[in-house]
Amino acid sequence: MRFSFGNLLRQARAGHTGWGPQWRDAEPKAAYDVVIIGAGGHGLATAYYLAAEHGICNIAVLEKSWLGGGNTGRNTTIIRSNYLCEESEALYEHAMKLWETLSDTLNYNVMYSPRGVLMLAHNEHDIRSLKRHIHANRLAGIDNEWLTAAQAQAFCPILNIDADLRYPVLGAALQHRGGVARHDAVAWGYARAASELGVDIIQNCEVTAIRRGTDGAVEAVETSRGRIAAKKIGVVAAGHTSVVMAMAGLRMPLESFPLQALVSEPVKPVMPCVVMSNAIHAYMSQSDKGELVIGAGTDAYVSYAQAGGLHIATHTLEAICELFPVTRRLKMLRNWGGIVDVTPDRSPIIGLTPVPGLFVNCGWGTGGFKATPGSGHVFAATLAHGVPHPIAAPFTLDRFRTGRLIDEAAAAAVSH
Amino acid sequence: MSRPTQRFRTAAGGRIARARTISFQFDGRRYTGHPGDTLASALLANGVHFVGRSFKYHRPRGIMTAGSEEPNALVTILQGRDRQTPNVRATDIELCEGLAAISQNRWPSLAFDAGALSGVLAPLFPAGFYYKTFMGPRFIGSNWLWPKLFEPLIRRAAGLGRAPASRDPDHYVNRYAHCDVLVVGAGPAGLAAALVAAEAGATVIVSDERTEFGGNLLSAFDAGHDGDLSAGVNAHRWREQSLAALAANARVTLLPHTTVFGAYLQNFYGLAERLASHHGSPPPGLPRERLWQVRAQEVVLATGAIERPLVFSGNDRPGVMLAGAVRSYLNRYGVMAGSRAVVVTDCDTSYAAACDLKRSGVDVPLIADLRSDVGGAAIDAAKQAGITVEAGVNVLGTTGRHRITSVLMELGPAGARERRAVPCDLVLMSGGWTPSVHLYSQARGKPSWSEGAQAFLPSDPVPHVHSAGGCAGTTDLEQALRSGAEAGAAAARALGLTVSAEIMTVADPDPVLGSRAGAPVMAPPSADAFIDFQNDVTTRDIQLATQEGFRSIEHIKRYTTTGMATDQGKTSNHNTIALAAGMLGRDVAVVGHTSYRAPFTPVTFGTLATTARGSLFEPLRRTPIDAWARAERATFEDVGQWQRARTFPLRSENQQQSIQRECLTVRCAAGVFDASTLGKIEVVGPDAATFLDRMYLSPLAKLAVGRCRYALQLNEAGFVIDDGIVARLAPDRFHVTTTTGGAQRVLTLMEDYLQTEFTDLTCWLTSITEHWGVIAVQGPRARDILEPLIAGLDISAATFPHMSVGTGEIAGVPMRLFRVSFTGELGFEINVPSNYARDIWELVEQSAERHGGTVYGTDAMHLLRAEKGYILVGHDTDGTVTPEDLGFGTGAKKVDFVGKRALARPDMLKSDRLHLVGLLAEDPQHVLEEGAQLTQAASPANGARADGHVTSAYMSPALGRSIALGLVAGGRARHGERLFVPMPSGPIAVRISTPLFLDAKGARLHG
Amino acid sequence: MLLIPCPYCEEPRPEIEFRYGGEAHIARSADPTGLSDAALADYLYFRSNPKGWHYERWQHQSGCGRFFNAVRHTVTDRIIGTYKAGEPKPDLALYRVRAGS
Amino acid sequence: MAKTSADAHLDFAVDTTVALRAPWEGCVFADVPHIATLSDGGHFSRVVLRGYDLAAQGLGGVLGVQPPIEINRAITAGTRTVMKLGPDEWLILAEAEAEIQLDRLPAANLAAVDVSHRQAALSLAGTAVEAVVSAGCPLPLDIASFPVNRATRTLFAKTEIVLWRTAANAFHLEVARSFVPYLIAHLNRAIEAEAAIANGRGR
Ligand SMILES: Cc1cc2nc3c(=O)[nH]c(=O)nc-3n(C[C@H](O)[C@H](O)[C@H](O)COP(=O)(O)OP(=O)(O)OC[C@H]3O[C@@H](n4cnc5c(N)ncnc54)[C@H](O)[C@@H]3O)c2cc1C
Ligand SMILES: NC(=O)c1ccc[n+]([C@@H]2O[C@H](COP(=O)([O-])OP(=O)(O)OC[C@H]3O[C@@H](n4cnc5c(N)ncnc54)[C@H](O)[C@@H]3O)[C@@H](O)[C@H]2O)c1
Ligand SMILES: Cc1cc2nc3c(=O)[nH]c(=O)nc-3n(C[C@H](O)[C@H](O)[C@H](O)COP(=O)(O)O)c2cc1C
Ligand SMILES: [Zn+2]
Repeated sequence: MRFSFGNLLRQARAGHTGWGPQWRDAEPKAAYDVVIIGAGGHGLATAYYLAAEHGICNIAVLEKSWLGGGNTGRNTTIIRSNYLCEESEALYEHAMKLWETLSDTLNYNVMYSPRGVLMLAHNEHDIRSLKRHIHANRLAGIDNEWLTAAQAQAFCPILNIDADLRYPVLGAALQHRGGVARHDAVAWGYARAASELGVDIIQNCEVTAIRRGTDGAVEAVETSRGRIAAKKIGVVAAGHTSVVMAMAGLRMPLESFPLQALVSEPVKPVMPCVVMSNAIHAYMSQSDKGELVIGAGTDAYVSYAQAGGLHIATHTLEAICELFPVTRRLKMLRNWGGIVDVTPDRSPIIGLTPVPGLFVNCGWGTGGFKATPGSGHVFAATLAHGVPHPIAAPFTLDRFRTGRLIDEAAAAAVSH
Repeated sequence: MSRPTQRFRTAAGGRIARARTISFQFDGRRYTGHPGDTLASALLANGVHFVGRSFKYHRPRGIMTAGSEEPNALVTILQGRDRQTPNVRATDIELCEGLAAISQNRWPSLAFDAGALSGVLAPLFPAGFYYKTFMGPRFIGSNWLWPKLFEPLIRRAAGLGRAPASRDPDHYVNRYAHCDVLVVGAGPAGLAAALVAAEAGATVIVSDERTEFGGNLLSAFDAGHDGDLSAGVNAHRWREQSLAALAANARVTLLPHTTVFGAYLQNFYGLAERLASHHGSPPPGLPRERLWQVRAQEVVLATGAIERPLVFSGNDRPGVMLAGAVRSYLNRYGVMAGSRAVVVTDCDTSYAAACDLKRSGVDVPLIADLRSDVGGAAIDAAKQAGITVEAGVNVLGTTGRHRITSVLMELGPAGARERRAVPCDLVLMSGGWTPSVHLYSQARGKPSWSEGAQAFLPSDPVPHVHSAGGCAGTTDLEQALRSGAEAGAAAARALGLTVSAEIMTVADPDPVLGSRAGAPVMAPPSADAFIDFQNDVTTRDIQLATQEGFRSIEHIKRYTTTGMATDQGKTSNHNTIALAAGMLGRDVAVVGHTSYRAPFTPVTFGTLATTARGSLFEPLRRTPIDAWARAERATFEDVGQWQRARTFPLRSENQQQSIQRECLTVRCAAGVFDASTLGKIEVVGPDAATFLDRMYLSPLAKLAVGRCRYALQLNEAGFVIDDGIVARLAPDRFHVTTTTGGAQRVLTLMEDYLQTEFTDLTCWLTSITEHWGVIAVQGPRARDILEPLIAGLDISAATFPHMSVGTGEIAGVPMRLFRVSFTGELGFEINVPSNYARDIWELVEQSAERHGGTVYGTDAMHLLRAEKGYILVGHDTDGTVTPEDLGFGTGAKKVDFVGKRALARPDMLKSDRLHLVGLLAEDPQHVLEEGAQLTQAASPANGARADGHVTSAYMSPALGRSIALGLVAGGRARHGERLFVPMPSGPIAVRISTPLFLDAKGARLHG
Repeated sequence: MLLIPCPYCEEPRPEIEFRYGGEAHIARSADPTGLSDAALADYLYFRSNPKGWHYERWQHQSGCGRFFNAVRHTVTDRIIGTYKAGEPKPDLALYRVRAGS
Repeated sequence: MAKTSADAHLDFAVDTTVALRAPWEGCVFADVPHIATLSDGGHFSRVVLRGYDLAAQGLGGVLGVQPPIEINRAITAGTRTVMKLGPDEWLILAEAEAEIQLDRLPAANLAAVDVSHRQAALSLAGTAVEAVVSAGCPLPLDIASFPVNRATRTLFAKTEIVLWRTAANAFHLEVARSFVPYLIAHLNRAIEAEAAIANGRGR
């Protein structure tokens, strides 16, 4: 049944008995044209676009646990496209365009809310770096503008711009179209839409091995629910990518770190936008329910524990309390972690691998939620045609050999 | 307004100090209570049950529990204008003089709440309704109405309390602590564990979130000394004795008011201690809360169990309470929560509460047991007390607007079932107990389902963690004490201690507890049978979720928001799981539970941020010369943790004028500059030269003693990460400088190579950044300024040429003198021991003034070096720049060095890489903006590729025109070419040039 | 916060005194010029990133200053042993016997 | 004997117009009876010695105090103290800028660097010193775990310190020069908070 106000009204009268399952709880078939490993937002979006745009519907999305329970279900949902490198700009802006109509595309309210993303500058280096972003973005046709500290405070009234702050706010870059979306709805919306197009979403199905034929090409996966043959395999396993790729004998330029987030108790609206401060490491927005959603840092070491140290969360809250002093008496309600797969240049890897038939989409690190629709879209095209989608083309695995890195992190590096 | 008296206070008993009366306010009305009360118990004593509105439907809600599991009774506490705290549990907050609380989530008032309309429309708002609507209408586009109309509406309706408007005047502190045994929870199990462990000689910390230690014992009926002592010591007396014994033991630290909120790796625990909230007017200077970060060898978790509500239609009305809570209010606080109480239960423990109420004179017309088959000691005791017990009861609903007025039920033998409405003003409900396995689970234990206990219990062992008492599944006092003592003993033994103490037998004040609840009896899906009270999740919502294909318990949680409120489902999670299991036709064990996460109860941000505020937020590093600069009213800039003098404006000058004057003065006479923040490393040892040669691009192996060299440091990927001067003081001794921000990073990197890669080399690295204060003197008069001050070193041009280093004395102070220049002028950098630097600075500055010189700051320094095309790492480079890109040849050095191999990668050799160039705007008065893009077209199309960007841009006083440095694709081959900087105000034409704008031959430098 | 036994200080110390240094036993080539681009990429960027026992580098930065290696399980985060830089990769089996698990 | 390249000696015969300015200049120190007293630790000459088996090299004679063999230990003789802070690292403190004759040290396999002005000393004494230091230092400080003459590099809040227990109720802290005001402010706050809590408890 379509989701609409009319149907909601009709169902209200009928006691909501008419709503069916949002996706089929499919049993695995023996073989598929494409097997996607990982039912996070990126994997589900890939399946959806394969079916919707490339007519490939004989697809299974295999999920070791429950769909959307990876980083998709545990991120701080910041969406923006004001990246520095031209390759990144193209990728994230592609995603941004898709966000703008995603609820309609999926017939699922993903609550994309362009509330504006402010990135704060605390020193001369930050100012220079943010301005460089703004100039680059303007050239690319991506909105991003410079605000003085006073303008930033007008945009976000609880922001502390006192001059005597240890890290004073000297200005900010604002992307108006940036914002947040409801993380769970993104996974569920793609799952529902893909399932409707015939995609099998198979949960509690962990891939344990990748089988290759005599020609070296992929043939099948072994799973906790048996062997499943596949002509092509797309690995979209985020934090677990190294583990899955090792099944095909490949080492990856990845390290997996626990990244934490936390929410406050819900309060009436106080935070109208998203604020990010890279220099003192704090990110905050407020959800529709009223919690302040706060991004914390990563633990220093590789871990698959979906949990992190107390010192990481306290460090973040130190910064939050300085930047937003009215939050000091609010309370932390829940603190959790996800496992993010980080590449050396902090840019994703999308495309082919040395193993024929094996494709990978990973390395989104701490910032891939915003790319979900775009990532799925270009990866689907790459899988369908066997050649990288033009937007995905620079994000090859090979760049680590040639040295053609897309270094978003270095561009923000502080020295001198 | 008349002042209501404490009508529901018992005549005697309880642990309140009746002699003193405290006055407080709720929603503007004045009430009274006593020390020892919580806000909740005091409100109940005054007959106030209705204290809040629920999150979604704005339903009237009352006080349901007597502890930190409370889902409903959330209030905002006001203490003066600045101290406003939202979402405080009335059951947790201790009453103190002047306390003022207001209800939340209602408008205009608690009784008449416009938001209650959403309750009327509830059929429209089932779980996840927002995913299904608010998208259209299609012709406007899906992304318009949502953010502009619907989202703001939803946001306004949601949220609970309000964030304070002003800054928090309180402060918070931190404390690291270490102990042999951390005991969490000071109920009977925790106390027993602490006694045994302490007796054995362990250092023990005992923490409990409540004011008083004793846990459930405090809620039990105290029969006094005349109670039955045959079975052992009176439990209350035991509690007192135990506390006295612990308090007298110097190895024991008692932490009441302290919640253990998180379990982290290797027995590291986070504790939040409330120091001031229970003071009406806290002593000045008393921190509000303290964070304890405790590392324990062994941990005893004795966190008890939480009572479960029952799920029936209308189970959320004010006046419906947990049975144990009613008992707690009666026995601990001396409050009768009502005058006519009906008990609805499916477990034995609530019978004791009924008996206690009856004994206190409360009318208890009926115990309605949902189980069809009841019997045993508890039931007999109730019957003996004259209470009617009905088994096999089916609760159909309740009535009442702001307070319960009756319970509707179906009862009687099969075939002769009758419906009855039982009038009452209080309902005691109990669905059994859920062991508090939160911390065990956070400590990475995996609770598993126990069919016998009908609960998830700690099962697989977590190293050095012991669960005891209610949280481990014990149900009576004897078991609690025994398991506590055993846990304490196990902890002590694990520490290698000998255990001798024995726990005495204690008479159970609750001899009727014993048997456990059966599998919960669940009402059919209904729109007002609440599971999660705060988030308004009903049985119908859970049903809808399963119907819509949400089968994982994690999905059900997220779709319905059950367990996601401020209580984190302490009273609801079990019922959710049981209900979902029934609906999915799966075992509870298979359905499993959602993950437990820190914090156990919400923790104030301020507590977690502790002292990191204002000047304690992060160290602010100042140079030895800083005070002088401040006195001269310099302006400053942050560079890493340092603050550096940026300009020294004269009275009449603005920033720009100051920079221009400072620069010109340096070029015409001289300038004095505080370079103390530069990183410095002393490299000493027989292989020091070889080591440095491997660490830097520049060849250093053969650097002569007394000479310096500029050196670029690369990472192993071939990119420039730092630069500095390497000076050879002796064959085996070097003084190396780094960038200000890079000091620590470079030292760490060099240590890493020295310790783990170049282990064939013998030398040592010592940070000397702060030992030396550095005063740069730059300009044609530099030598004249210095010469009179210096002894023991000839600095004439002939003996001390550019890039020399030597030692001597300045004003009698030992110094290391470098002849180096970052301005293109004749220059020296004087290094003097930091504690002398301020006075030496003044001498040098005075001498400079005599020669027409000036002091200058970082802005002038940046400009001066740009005129010479000298790069600033991190300013003109960004971690993607190779030495070749900057114009440094890399082929000359044949031996290996860090980063060498990477420079030969295909992409590093491309001719279209970004090169450092000079940029001259065609309008010489126009200063470009740093970070601006460079394009070939004057008005590039959207999405056009840039040819590069501006990295540094200034108005050069020496050249009388603007200059800039930039990185341009293939730029070295494009000198003279025209590019554009597309700005919003229009394109600016520029010419690519050499980055060396001044004194190309270096005549000034070598002067 | 991890508790890390420093093999030089010979006692466990809190994680915040240490700096993590990535996977251990990725040795720099004695003659990097001889490396192929692929081998160089391997050395620079490719990591085993295992879900399980991990040999990793730490520096006791705010302590004795020494680099050393640890064997830690990346799911339980348990450290079963640390050893000095330059010492060979210890046999896991040995540790399990010693740790009694 | 090979002569070391080190500055011949640390010699402080300076021009009278040049004053020694301590990094704690202008700082206020907390002093709360029954809790703790914070004060500056005075001026020292400091040398970092690096090398292996220093103790075995018979340096005791030159230094006037035998360097400890055990890591994280301090040994004091007269006005001199040597702490072993790393397997190859010793810190020598000589009171009141006394001369340390570095040129008498053997040069082979040994590095000596003057760091007299790199850091400063604070001293903390009183019955509640353990609690005060525990406000920022994550190490166990009870006398059994951290006995007198234990000395180690560690952290206090966001600064690195060298913590040396000089008596049951006294610590000597070494901290880099520019962190001195921060550390003093932090310790002052900890002392005051400890006092306020003690008073609050008493009520
Ligand atoms: C705390 C936190 C905050 C973040 N904040 C932001 C933010 O504000 N903005 C932003 O843009 N990004 C953010 N991110 C990053 C973002 O969440 C991720 O980049 C993005 O969600 C990744 O999506 P995914 O679909 O690739 O991965 P996931 O959602 O993690 O999906 C991968 C799936 O693969 C499954 N899987 C793994 N191994 C196997 C196997 N062997 N067999 C079967 N299935 C398997 C996993 O169970 C998982 O469900 C944040 C991340 C975290 C952890
Ligand atoms: N389990 C049951 O069925 C049941 C029911 C009712 C009463 N009882 C009685 O309860 C007692 C059980 O003893 P017990 O010692 O195990 O439990 P308890 O409930 O008596 O004590 C637990 C204590 O731990 C504290 N606590 C819980 N979590 C905490 C945290 N995170 N941080 C700090 N403090 C925390 C609580 O405030 C409480 O004081 C027995 O007397 C038993 O007869 C048991
Ligand atoms: C944007 C966002 C908002 C959240 N809001 C809440 C919340 O209001 N209450 C809550 O209990 N958890 C909230 N969570 C956290 C989830 O309960 C959960 O911790 C998270 O999805 C990680 O899953 P896990 O803790 O089960 O591992 C939120 C998570 C996200 C990503
Ligand atoms: Zn160490």
